[in-house]
Amino acid sequence: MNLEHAIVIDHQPIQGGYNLLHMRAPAVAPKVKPGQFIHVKVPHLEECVLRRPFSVFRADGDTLAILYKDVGKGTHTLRYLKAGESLSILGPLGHGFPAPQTGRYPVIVAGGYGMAALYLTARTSPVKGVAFFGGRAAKDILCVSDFEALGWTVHVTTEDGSLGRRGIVTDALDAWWKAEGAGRAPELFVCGPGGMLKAVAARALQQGWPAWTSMDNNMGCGVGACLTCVLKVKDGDGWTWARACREGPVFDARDVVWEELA
Amino acid sequence: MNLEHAIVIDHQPIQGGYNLLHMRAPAVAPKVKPGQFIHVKVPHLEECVLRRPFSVFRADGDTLAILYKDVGKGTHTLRYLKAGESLSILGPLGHGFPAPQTGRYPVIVAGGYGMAALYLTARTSPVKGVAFFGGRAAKDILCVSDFEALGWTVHVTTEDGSLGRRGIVTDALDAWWKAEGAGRAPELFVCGPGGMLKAVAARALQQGWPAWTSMDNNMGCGVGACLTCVLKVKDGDGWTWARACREGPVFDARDVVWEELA
Amino acid sequence: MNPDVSVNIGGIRMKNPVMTASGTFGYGPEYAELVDLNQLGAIVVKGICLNPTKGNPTPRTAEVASGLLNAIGLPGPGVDGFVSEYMPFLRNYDVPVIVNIWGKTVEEYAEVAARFDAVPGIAGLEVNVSCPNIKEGSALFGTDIRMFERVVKEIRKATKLPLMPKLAPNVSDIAEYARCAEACGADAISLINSFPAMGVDLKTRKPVLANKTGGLTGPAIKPIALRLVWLAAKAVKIPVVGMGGITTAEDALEFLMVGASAVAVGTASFTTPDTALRVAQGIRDFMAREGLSSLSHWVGTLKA
Amino acid sequence: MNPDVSVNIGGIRMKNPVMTASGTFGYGPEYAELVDLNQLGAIVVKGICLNPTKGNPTPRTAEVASGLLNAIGLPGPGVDGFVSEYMPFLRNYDVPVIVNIWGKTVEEYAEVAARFDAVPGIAGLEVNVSCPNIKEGSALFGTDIRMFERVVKEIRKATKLPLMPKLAPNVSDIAEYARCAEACGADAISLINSFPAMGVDLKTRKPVLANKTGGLTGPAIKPIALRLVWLAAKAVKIPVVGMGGITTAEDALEFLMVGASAVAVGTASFTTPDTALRVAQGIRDFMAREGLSSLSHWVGTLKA
Ligand SMILES: Cc1cc2nc3c(=O)[nH]c(=O)nc-3n(C[C@H](O)[C@H](O)[C@H](O)COP(=O)(O)OP(=O)(O)OC[C@H]3O[C@@H](n4cnc5c(N)ncnc54)[C@H](O)[C@@H]3O)c2cc1C
Ligand SMILES: Cc1cc2nc3c(=O)[nH]c(=O)nc-3n(C[C@H](O)[C@H](O)[C@H](O)COP(=O)(O)OP(=O)(O)OC[C@H]3O[C@@H](n4cnc5c(N)ncnc54)[C@H](O)[C@@H]3O)c2cc1C
Ligand SMILES: Cc1cc2nc3c(=O)[nH]c(=O)nc-3n(C[C@H](O)[C@H](O)[C@H](O)COP(=O)(O)O)c2cc1C
Ligand SMILES: Cc1cc2nc3c(=O)[nH]c(=O)nc-3n(C[C@H](O)[C@H](O)[C@H](O)COP(=O)(O)O)c2cc1C
Ligand code: FES
Ligand code: FES
Repeated sequence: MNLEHAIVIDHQPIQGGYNLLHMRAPAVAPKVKPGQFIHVKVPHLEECVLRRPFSVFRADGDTLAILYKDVGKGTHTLRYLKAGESLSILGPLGHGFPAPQTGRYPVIVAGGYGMAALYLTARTSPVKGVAFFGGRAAKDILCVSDFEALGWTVHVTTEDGSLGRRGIVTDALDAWWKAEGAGRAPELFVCGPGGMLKAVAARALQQGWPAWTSMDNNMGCGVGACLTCVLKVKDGDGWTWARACREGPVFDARDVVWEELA
Repeated sequence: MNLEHAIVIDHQPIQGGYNLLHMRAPAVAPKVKPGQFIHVKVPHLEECVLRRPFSVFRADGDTLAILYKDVGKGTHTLRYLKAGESLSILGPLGHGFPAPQTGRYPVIVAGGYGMAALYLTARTSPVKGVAFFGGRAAKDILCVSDFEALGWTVHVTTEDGSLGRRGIVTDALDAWWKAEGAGRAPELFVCGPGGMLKAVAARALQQGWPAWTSMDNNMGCGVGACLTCVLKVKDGDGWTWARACREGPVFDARDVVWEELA
Repeated sequence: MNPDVSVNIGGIRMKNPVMTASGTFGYGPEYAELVDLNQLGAIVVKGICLNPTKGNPTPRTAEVASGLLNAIGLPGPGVDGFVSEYMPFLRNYDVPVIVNIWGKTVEEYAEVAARFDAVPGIAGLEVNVSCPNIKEGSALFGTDIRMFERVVKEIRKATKLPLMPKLAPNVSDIAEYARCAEACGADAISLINSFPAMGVDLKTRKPVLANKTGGLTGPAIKPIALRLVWLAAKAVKIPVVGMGGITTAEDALEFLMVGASAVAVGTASFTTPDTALRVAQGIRDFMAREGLSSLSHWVGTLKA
Repeated sequence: MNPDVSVNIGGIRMKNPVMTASGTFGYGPEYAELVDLNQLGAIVVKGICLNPTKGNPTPRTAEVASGLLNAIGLPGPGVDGFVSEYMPFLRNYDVPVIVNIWGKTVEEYAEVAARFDAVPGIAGLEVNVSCPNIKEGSALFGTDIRMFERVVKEIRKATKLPLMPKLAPNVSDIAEYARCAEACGADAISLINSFPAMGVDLKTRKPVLANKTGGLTGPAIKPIALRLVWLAAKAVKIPVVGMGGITTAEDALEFLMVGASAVAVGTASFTTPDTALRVAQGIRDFMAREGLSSLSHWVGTLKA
């Protein structure tokens, strides 16, 4: 965990409101593990006291990249950042995805920036697995070629049918399981909107598949001090709070109290 | 007085921390009179509730320009503005310099951005007069060629002697008066730092010269509503407040209660 | 749909719920070139006391994070000066004029109120109680419940105009003041006034304001104001006018949702002179979008 | 010149005047990878009461203009949990550990204080009085002067540790509370706690915090805090710890100039984890530049 001034190497709009921000971060980048995030102080946004958390998309040597969507004040202002400018980042933070278990077949399920957040898992996985990407429309589907270049199979689902299969991601997952899953022991790596996490976790729990879900709660400090980001996890017969920034963001799907999530 | 979104045409650093910001402002620009100012909402400075006042340097048709120095948060952030971007301006504001009186010889005395603030007075004056510019060093002396192009004579004084005569602007004014002033009935137009205003006003009052001084107080609203910008002016035997933004910024030197100024 | 955004604030009928906040809009003429005064819900003028006053020395304002500090010190033309200088102008407009009044003693408050009672064209009185009672030592009208009660009662006796005490925010129990105003016969209450605060300068080693302390206004105080307006609105049946940092229609809609029946725009008029009109239009747009035919379907609908 | 920035806050000796504000720095380990704890003036840990608590439901924080709203609700491990989980870690450092304590009744406060009295390695107690007394109805320890007096007196009896009540900011007369703390035997006071405030969401029509209201912190409250610290410091002889929006060394120097003997950095640690260290270094640099050999030559030097 380091605090450093990263230097922007490249910053480009991609598609569907997403931007790819590539930076030199020699203290942080080499330490990044799959599923971890960085906490970014958006430059020129003096009236905002909080950093913004973003999953690391790529980390190569001294550099790392995030893929972020313009959704509000912070991400909107971030877009103005130009190559050569610096930004304060804190990271790598949190417990990310564990290394895929040997003997299991890695299955990635992702929506939104989850496709970026799971890239390092795919890249470091010894087994080339299968990835299910879901979104509203073609423009929401990211990183397909990146995953394919790693030798992974990518199944795309869009709600409007503009890319891949029409429907939602769990349809594709279910279909795959029926058609090709037999005999495989999947291990799930999931990052996406709350509804997707819930639906996938429900299947995993029912089938007894190991599943790792990234719980991207709103964050304050990002390091475990403020207790903003907590979610309920099982604790014996009861529950206790876990900090998404510290114990998570990735949790074993069996531990999460899913009923309590909005 | 209009509120409008001006569009930046050109924005360049000049010298000594000064920047020239040229904008298209079809509602405001055509109305500008010499010595008036605009009140600028600095873009991307959400935590600042106040506008920043700047004298109009040039106004030509639908466009106007300000010449401003980077001295603090607002002016620093203003520098980031690029051609094509828009900024909210309010203006023209205040009572500027009156038209030079016929039969009098116009004399301009200026320091800092005062050199820009007096350009329109020089341009609209029927008589080509003489201008005294003072500053710490060569880099603080602006607009000399602009004034010369209008046919005005410019006398430069710098404290370090790096341009023109070494000394302060009143030395040059005094010398000129001794050498060439005889027989002329000067009328003074003054804009610059407080000390310069005071020193020039003192001479004018003593000699009985008409003198117009631009009193650039800190401002809130810029339109006369908040009563931030007030200064003491003579009122019979006593004094009353005048608003620099409304009754000023230009005042008859005889009206100002000079002793009260810091 | 053309939503009905008119409101009646204790007898003051407003075309829309957005007024100007006292002291941030002069007496009307200052902004008239930029803002169509007829489109305002109401104009609340700068505080007026009995006789002309000069206010504080300068510096009177200073910018701070997301806000403004001010200690203008209530300069003004006094009752007669105001009536002769500004009322002829204001009577040309079809907009309620609310006079913000203050005094240095209970008696002065009552006298000012009585004098305005007789002036045609005045829609109501807002009472600024954020000033000290010079006669009774350090007691502040706005933060001492007995002083507050006395001054509101005496003003109530002195005028038949709609009466709107403006609560000071620096009290522990705002509901107590709201209820007291209601019990004393106030027709509405407004809040919040600027929050007592301070800035200092490391170079001069002096306060940034000549008056040493001043009032904080602007977006910085919005969360404080929202809570106080919510608590006050829950405590009384008379209408509440909410203010404190309102800059956008969304801000205003928040104040209305927590229970304000109308709002005032203050510091934001300095930032952008036509803020009050844009806020009013934004409220209309929002209501149309949400299918709300009348403002009363939105006011106080917070689920809490 | 090597300026002396050490201070003694009611018996707590600090290498420099910059501590962490309770609730914004966890219990120490959270930031230990990023911040050399030995370089802090003191660590003030998150509020501790007798037994483990879970705190409020989520959402617990929301960002607002130049500030943060929070209603964490004081989750924590309780006295025993804190002592066993965190004290072994904290004892490895050469930095005063100040425990922020709270309770639901006067008796609980006193008991918590008594328990810590016996724990080695604790430099002092800060008392958070911004919570309601569940036993005596709605009375709040921090905004009812009699409750405040009782709780400070009882804690004083229960402990010999340096005692620092933390004043609630939402009172009309802060000097009254400062003097009361001093009279009850407090060794220092700290202020300000977060300011009661609120945010609401137009889409959900609900408060943004699950707890409905919360506390406002960060640069937005700095001007309010500066005034209260100035007034409190003028009212008492015991040292005052100032906080509220401190983000830079300049901010801290302002608090010291108005009379604080030390300061705490809160919300700014979230923005930039090493803020407290940068503030301490900036104070040293300033003193060297200004030729101030000791902090006492700066504290309380405001010309006002
Ligand atoms: C562990 C983690 C990893 C993330 N990775 C990515 C990523 O790789 N790419 C990407 O585009 N987004 C990612 N997000 C979401 C991203 O943090 C938000 O989109 C961003 O904070 C929005 O900030 P804003 O100022 O633009 O929005 P605003 O809505 O103006 O923000 C207001 C506040 O809400 C918080 N907030 C708003 N939306 C979210 C959200 N979805 N999650 C958490 N906090 C939120 C902000 O941080 C801020 O504090 C991640 C979130 C978490 C928790
Ligand atoms: C009528 C008038 C005309 C002006 N014309 C020019 C011009 O043509 N070119 C130019 O460079 N400057 C001009 N100034 C000064 C200019 O307004 C300030 O330099 C600018 O406001 C500084 O803002 P800041 O945020 O960078 O500084 P900060 O110091 O961060 O500002 C803090 C606050 O102080 C105010 N302030 C700071 N310095 C001044 C100042 N010298 N005068 C008034 N207010 C100040 C700011 O407006 C702001 O409210 C003029 C001022 C006035 C009143
Ligand atoms: C410069 C200035 C002058 C003010 N003068 C008065 C006044 O004369 N009487 C009064 O009751 N309130 C006065 N106020 C307070 C405002 O009416 C309003 O209550 C406060 O500014 C909060 O609203 P805002 O945050 O939208 O500005 C003044 C505020 C400012 C900024
Ligand atoms: C998330 C959060 C949690 C806090 N928890 C506590 C607490 O447990 N006890 C306490 O006395 N103050 C608590 N505070 C208040 C701070 O200690 C401090 O008084 C306040 O934040 C003002 O300082 P700041 O503006 O620098 O943040 C908390 C503040 C925040 C932001
Ligand atoms: S974000 Fe602060 S504890 Fe997780
Ligand atoms: S700046 Fe507001 S009255 Fe002049």
